[in-house]
Amino acid sequence: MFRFIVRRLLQLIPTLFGLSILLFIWLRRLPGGPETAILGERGTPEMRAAIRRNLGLDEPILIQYGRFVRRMIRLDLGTSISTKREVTTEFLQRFPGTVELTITAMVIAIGIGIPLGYLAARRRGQFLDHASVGGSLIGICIPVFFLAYILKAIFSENLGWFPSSGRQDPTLGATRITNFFVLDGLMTREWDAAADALWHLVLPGMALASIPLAIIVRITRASVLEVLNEDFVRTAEAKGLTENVVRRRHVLRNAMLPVATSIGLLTGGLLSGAVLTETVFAFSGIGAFLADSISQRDYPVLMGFIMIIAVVYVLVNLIVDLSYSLIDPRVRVR
Amino acid sequence: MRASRPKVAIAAVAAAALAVAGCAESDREGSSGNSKDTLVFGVAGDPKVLDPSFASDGESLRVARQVFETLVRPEEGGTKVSPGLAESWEPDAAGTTWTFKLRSGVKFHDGTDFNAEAVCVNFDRWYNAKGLMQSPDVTAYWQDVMGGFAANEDDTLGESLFKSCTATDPTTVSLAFTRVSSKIPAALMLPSFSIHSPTALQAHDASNVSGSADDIKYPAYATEHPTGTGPFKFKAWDVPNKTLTLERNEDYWGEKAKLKSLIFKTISDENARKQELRSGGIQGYDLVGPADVEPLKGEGFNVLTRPAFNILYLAINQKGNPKLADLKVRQALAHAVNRQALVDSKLPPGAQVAVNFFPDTVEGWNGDVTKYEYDVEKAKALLAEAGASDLTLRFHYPTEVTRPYMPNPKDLFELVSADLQAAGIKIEPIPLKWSPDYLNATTSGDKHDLHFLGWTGDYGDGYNFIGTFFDRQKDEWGYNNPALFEKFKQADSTADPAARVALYKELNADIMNFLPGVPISHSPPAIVFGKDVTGVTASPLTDERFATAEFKS
Amino acid sequence: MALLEVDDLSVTFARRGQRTVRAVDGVSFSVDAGDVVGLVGESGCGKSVTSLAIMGLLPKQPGLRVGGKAMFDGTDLLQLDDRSRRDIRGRDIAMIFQDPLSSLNPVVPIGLQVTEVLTRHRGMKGDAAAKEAAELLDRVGIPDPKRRLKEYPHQLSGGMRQRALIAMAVACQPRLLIADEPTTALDVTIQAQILELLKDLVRGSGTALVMITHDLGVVAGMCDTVNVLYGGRVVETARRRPLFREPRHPYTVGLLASVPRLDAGRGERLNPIPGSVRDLLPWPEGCAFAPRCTRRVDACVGEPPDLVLTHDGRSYRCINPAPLPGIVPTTAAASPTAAASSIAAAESADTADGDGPAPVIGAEALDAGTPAGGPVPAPREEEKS
Amino acid sequence: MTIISGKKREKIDRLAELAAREEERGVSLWQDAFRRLRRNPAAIVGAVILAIFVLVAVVGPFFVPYGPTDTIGIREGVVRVGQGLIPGHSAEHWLGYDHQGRDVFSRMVVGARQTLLVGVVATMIGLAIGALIGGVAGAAAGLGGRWGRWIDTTLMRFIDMLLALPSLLLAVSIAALLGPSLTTVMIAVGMVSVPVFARLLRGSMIVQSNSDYVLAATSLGVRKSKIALAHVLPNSLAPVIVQATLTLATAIIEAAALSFLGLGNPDSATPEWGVMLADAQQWIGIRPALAIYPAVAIIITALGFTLLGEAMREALDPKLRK
Repeated sequence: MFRFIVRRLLQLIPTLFGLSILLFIWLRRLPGGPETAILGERGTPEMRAAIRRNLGLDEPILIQYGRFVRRMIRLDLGTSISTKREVTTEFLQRFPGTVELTITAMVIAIGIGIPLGYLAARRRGQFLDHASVGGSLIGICIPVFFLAYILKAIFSENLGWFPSSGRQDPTLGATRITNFFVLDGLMTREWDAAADALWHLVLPGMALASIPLAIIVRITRASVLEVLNEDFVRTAEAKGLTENVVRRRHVLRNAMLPVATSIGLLTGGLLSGAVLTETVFAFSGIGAFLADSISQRDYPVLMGFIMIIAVVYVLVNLIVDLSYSLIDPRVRVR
Repeated sequence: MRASRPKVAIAAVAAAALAVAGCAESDREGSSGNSKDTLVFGVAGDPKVLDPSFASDGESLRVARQVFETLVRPEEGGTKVSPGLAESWEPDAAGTTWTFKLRSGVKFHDGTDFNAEAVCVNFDRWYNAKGLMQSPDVTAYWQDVMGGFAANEDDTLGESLFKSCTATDPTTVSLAFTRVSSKIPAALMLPSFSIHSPTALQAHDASNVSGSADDIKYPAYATEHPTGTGPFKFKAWDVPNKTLTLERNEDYWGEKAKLKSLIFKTISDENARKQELRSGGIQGYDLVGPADVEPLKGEGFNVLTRPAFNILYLAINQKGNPKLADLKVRQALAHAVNRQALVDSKLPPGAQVAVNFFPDTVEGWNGDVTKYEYDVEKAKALLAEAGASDLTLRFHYPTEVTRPYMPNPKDLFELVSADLQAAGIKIEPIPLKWSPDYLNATTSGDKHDLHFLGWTGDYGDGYNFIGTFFDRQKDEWGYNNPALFEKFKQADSTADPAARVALYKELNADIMNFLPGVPISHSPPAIVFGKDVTGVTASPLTDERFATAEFKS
Repeated sequence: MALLEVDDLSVTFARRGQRTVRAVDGVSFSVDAGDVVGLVGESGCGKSVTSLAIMGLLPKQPGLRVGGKAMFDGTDLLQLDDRSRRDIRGRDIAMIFQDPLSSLNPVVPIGLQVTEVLTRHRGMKGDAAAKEAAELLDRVGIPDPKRRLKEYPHQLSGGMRQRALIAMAVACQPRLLIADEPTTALDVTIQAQILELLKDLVRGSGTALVMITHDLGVVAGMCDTVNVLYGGRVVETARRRPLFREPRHPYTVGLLASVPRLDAGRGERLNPIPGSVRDLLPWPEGCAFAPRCTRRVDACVGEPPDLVLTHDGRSYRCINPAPLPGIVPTTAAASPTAAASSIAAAESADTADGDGPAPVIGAEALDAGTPAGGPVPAPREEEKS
Repeated sequence: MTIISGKKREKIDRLAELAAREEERGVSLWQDAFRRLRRNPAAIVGAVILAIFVLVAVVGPFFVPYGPTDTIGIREGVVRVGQGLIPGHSAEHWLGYDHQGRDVFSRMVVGARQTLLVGVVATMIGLAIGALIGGVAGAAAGLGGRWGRWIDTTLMRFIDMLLALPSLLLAVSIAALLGPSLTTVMIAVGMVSVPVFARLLRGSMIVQSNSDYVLAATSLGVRKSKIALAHVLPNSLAPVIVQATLTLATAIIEAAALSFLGLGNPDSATPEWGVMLADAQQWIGIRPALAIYPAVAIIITALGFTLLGEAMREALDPKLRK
């Protein structure tokens, strides 16, 4: 088990190295540099030249890369060109938002998806089944940003049930510790702040959850259908066990295996959705910030963030693998 | 065993959380809640830095305008130079030394007295900038206005316009300049010339822009301790929540702010801002889409329209295509574009077709210049004369950007190119991302024939418009017109305002004859406030003062 | 009074688009307490479906129709609601399935899979249940039961798994045990052990056993009464010995003949039944076996043959049965496998004490094919081997 | 490998069974699958939707009442977004004008063609590149040997890197690299699906090369490379084709997302639903319909592809068949 983890983490190193090279080349290929982004209309060619020189963008790419690597080894990701703040700071300020959002989305997706998928399978061919399958299809096919707009228009603009943007009501002046607003609220016992933060998570969470929800419903349904045909379920029935026990212990526990896999994949993939959702809901996370940074040519931020994301992605999958070996005794990580 | 392992994990986490909870302390004093003395205002982007000396982006300046004050400031709702921290000012005979009489009894937020000394400390700080602080990335506006430093570290920098600052007595300061310039005193209204508290600058060593060339780090002052004399004090910048909180400066020298606290909340998406206003999360926002003005008014929101203090033009690059060097062709282009239709259909109410390269609110505007009415036939004829009937032009336009003078570039492009095609000109559309791709492509090199660009005035002087565009050879236009350039120099160095204005009139006439590009429109940007918010006056320079804002009961 | 009395049980699957399948078509048989009854036939003849129907375990699906009666001491299992069915299952009627691996839940420890029955039906919890489970495993001959409880199915050998399954089945001393091909998936050597185990379990405990199999060896080794199924109907019912000695229905004859014989001369070749179960005639249109039947006469086709009762109370469903006395091999010697012979041995052992007094032959008893007549001396071939 | 391939693997196993089946009984897998498809209502619905969509896309543009770039509404002065005026549907403009005074109906029809184009080309790109990488890796792995394994691992590491980047971010980067244009959208969207195809093909090829008939061929002394091309590749294609159908749906949606981020095809002469939807967001206050038309169109089309794709997967999947 331990050796497995270590090996996986070691595998990370070459990946990151390769990734950094790819990124570096790509970034430097981008047309235009940060200088214009910084100066806007007012920049004169001279000013731009000066900035390029300052940023060392006129040096040969190898030297630039060398400098980058030296910093990476010191675990220093440099500072953002546009905000002049440490990239790590920027990350720590924005990542928690995305994490909260992702968790919310997954909670919604799993909380609704698995029961729904199970019922659909149990009531195969009946209304609920068709409804949930159809619904999930649409969930996959509806553009996230459009869904987000609709949700806002209905629940925020018209009904006014939920706030339409941001992570928390600024007038609360809540205390920041970890930048996980909900957690902070609990830790500082600012219950209203925590509640408000949660409240702000609902709509974006729903929007972001649409695709994973759809997929989880489908996978759960499929795998439950498969398990229901298994002999051991028949055995369980033959034992006269209560429906409840049969469902929990014999059907779901087995049906969850493929679902667990997909959940891992989805969590990793959610970041893409986050880019859109965060933009629509003016939600401060890394998704939208990354998109900006690309247009701003904020090289350090892009390099740093994408590297970190890659690490996180691998870690998520590692965790999934481990949890997988927890659910399924036949899988033993070596 | 197996089943219980996850439970254990959860328990552990919970325990940890509680442990932390034990030591974590709420550091907020009685939260104001959503009471009627807090205004949350939606803005399009995070401010980049809180020290306006280093800022060039609108959002940073918006904050600076509430926290800091300048020697002279634009009159409320206008562009004329009016008293700020200085009650009066006058140039000497030569027009190179200006003496300012300062307001007395003014204190900075940190309690330091404001006086002539303080002013000089500030100017000297900018003038004596060293190292990275000379990077155009850091002090863009100073370089734009003054052109250089005491000791230039980069040969591309020129001689500084600013020479010295002398405090004759606590309330009298005189600034000496190396030459006469149209920029003085108007340019001193720019927030970048805000006066900071010397003690605070000292305490947080504000001038220490550290780090290596390729990762500049701002000093703490610029991100956490901006200290000015303005009606609002900086309270907190909550980056993770994209909000910046200011609170009332209780011992402001003038009339105190009506709001207890003012919060700027970043919502980059235009629709998102609108939706948030409707759902009550914010009580106002800037950069209202032209299409939203009427609906929002209809719903009873206070939509303020700023006097149009900008220009949108169609630039023509004479280097790009030799044919464009031919005046007839340029005239043909001017005649081919139906500017009236564009203004009517695309721009908010109050927008006008431009006849000069600056709006008539600026002195020196000239109504009596060659105008080019919409006339497709004439355009065709001119093209034929110039033997350019089969003209193909590369038309650059920016994507996903909204400028105060240019609501939806893509839409405008589609209209204009349709017009040009109607006149028999072939168009090769080249859409680029506004920043940096578009700006790079259009302001350097010669790969561009036509493109949109515009300008919002920094202060109420014509030179800030036409000077910026035409006073020297630029890749944007790709022409060389020594006579014109000479005239600009002359105007810039004319001390007597009246005489200068007269020159501006001539310049406008010349420009419209020479027709380096086609001025299209001046459009009034809108800013909206909640139904019960009053007291704010829209400013052509986007210098809105929230101090006067209040909720009417 | 029979413990289980299946009367004209029929199961049909109607699917949209396709013609309805009659998986079981009027099966009738009965099982007395402590009796061992065999359901024999080629795969696809409806053996398993019959058992599942009785247990109410047929996968719920639209178009499934179950007719007839299955009286389990007085109550019709087919009419029961879900709850009371669950109460009976595992407590009064238990079942053992064919493939022990797939029949055990891979992600639940053996222990839990045993204790859950105890908890459900005997309300045992925690240590008590664990202790009982261990004893059960011990009883079905699983060494070191304590450790096994914690293990997962994939850690056990095939035989161990089947034993575990049996342990679960007998956990509540059910009165009826249905074993659906319990040995098919196992090695020959293991087969014998499992059969022995089953015998031991049912003997004495008074548990009746319904043995579903296609292996005549197993039948010969265990069953008191045999029901031969074809095309979803019982085509012949008889006590074990008469059936083997003089099968009447051509299908039974075929079955027996198709078993290889040790004493057959080298030149002699096996004579399998021509065709396959697939090509059968729907019963209403005549004898389902007719298409494959060697003794077919024109009358076979047209209407279904009625059940014929013979003097000694056996019954078959044929209008042109095999003549008496038929030259019939007995499986015991015939079946070449070690298992079979061991069975033969075992059988000769228990035939001595016979089958107890034959019950009065009532009409329905006859119909159900409960035979009369005492034990029959073991066939000659047996002594030979 | 990380769990990424876990999901793939099960796909792969199924493919193995499926190919094996094909080997044992001569009946073509495809005929068989097609027969099952015809019986599946979902497949029918999907097919019908797509048929209509393709028909509109191909012939529609020849019959549209107005040019897609013709700004009638503005010439006639009826469209004035400045005053919030965008007239809705009328007798001559069935779906009304858009913010540029163009006939929405005409643009929707012409848009169908563009959308189809984007979807198909993007998928092709993803398929081509992905199949190339995956094919080479798979073949290499199949050939085995130190070099084979080396090639395989390097290629897969590369794919892993691509996977580590959030797909949309990848697209955004590419778009930023090439500047907004129709081609950019196609390439960007295509690239996103490269890793999927690569893994899929590689995985199935590896299973194939371990399957009995390949062993048989090897034992008969057929050259490995020949096997890879003649047997393994063809038999590995089934899931790839299914995936392609599904990708068509996501491609259309991804394209819309790119447009929303302002990286869509900016050329108004060739309207594409994604762009129309993104543009419409701005006028949603005045005329929601402008957003709803393209949105619904996108959803329905994507639905069509997904339905058909899923149906095909089921039809080709021995495991789901029972």
